[in-house]
Amino acid sequence: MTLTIHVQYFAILREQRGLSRETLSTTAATAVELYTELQAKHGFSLPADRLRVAINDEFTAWNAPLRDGAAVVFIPPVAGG
Amino acid sequence: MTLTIHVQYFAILREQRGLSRETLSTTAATAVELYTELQAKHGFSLPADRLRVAINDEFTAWNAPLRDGAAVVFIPPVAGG
Amino acid sequence: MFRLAETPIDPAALLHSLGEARAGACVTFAGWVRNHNDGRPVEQLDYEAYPALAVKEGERIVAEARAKFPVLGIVAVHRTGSLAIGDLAVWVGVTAEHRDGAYAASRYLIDELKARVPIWKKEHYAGAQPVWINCATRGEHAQAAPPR
Amino acid sequence: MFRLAETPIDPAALLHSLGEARAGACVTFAGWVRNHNDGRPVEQLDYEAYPALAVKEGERIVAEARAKFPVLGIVAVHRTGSLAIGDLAVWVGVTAEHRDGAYAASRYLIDELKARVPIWKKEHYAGAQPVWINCATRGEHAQAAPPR
Repeated sequence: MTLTIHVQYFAILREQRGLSRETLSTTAATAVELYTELQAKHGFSLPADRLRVAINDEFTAWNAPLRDGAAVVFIPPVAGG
Repeated sequence: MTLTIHVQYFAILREQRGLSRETLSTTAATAVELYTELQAKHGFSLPADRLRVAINDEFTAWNAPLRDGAAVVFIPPVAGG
Repeated sequence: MFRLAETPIDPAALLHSLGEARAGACVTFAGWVRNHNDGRPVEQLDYEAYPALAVKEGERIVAEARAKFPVLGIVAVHRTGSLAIGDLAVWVGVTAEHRDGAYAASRYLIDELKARVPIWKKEHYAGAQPVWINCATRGEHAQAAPPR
Repeated sequence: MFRLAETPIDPAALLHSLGEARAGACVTFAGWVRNHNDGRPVEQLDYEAYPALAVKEGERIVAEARAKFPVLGIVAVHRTGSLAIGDLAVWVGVTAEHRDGAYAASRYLIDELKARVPIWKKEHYAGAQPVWINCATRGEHAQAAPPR
């Protein structure tokens, strides 16, 4: 099944992707599958196990199923303060 | 031996004595003897074991010998902050 | 209250908002941009946040601190954007009746905020590539992508 | 630096004096006059110090904190005189490269200052005798002497 997903990029991922947000079609069933697909395509330096993921502005398990229209954010290691 | 001693009073001792400082003659050999003498005379409510003593603006042992001309301060329990 | 600030934080105003007659203790933490990090001279910092989730997570941490410690007021603010040396990056103020609660909550707040809120820091150095802190891979500093 | 202040403490000015480019963390403690103590409504406080020894002892505590913890700057000020509810009684500011040192030194300073510096506090209540705090004997509140 093909899903339409809205992805927003921050910090190092935004720079490595070269844009802040995009809407894409994917057959990935979970967030981790989607990251793997995008990492291969764009050469993101961080492996998935260094990231967290948010769906619809909440932290979410990597293996939670993606739903059509979801807003996905991959979260690099944070460094506030 | 009679010594001339300068005593300064603060806080509850100042109020119970009714003055801030006095110079007195005493035959007390140590600070604790002097306090015992003054407590009997002025009815200070605090026992010596609740106080500390300073001589010449430094904390001093209660049983250190008094010297002529010493400046003595009896220090009630502190309550800064 | 947790919020993000795109403009300089005013600690005096935040402190004022915390004042109340029951409070006996106020502990504040200010995180300033240092002129060095891990031995490297720092020239400037950029903070970038994921605003929707940063505010949710920050408010969750504030609620946790209120539940764990006897406090009266909590205000926490984190800057975003470009900051210079000496600029205030984060400010946390806690009031309580007694200092134990204020210190404990203050420490909890800054530790959790730094560990959990989606905010990222890019350090700029003299004569070297800027680095996204904590994002290095394979033992190297993480480099920003070249300009496109 | 430790000092006594007969007039209101200005935390903004003290904080400003602590600023330096190496510092990444600043922890401040403010002790405000609360409107109650041990369940009794407080109307006003008087702080009285033994100035010569208070400053010596305060400076000793500051030196101890510098020796024990990795800090950059320390400023501590204690008010004397009559204070109203909400007034600032004591302020301690510590800067350090990292927050661990700043928090630890801050806590050490306020704990030791309260325990050791010869400063006394007299609380005034509505419709009751004022009390010198910590000076009660035989299980009763210590009463001030009647007016002479």
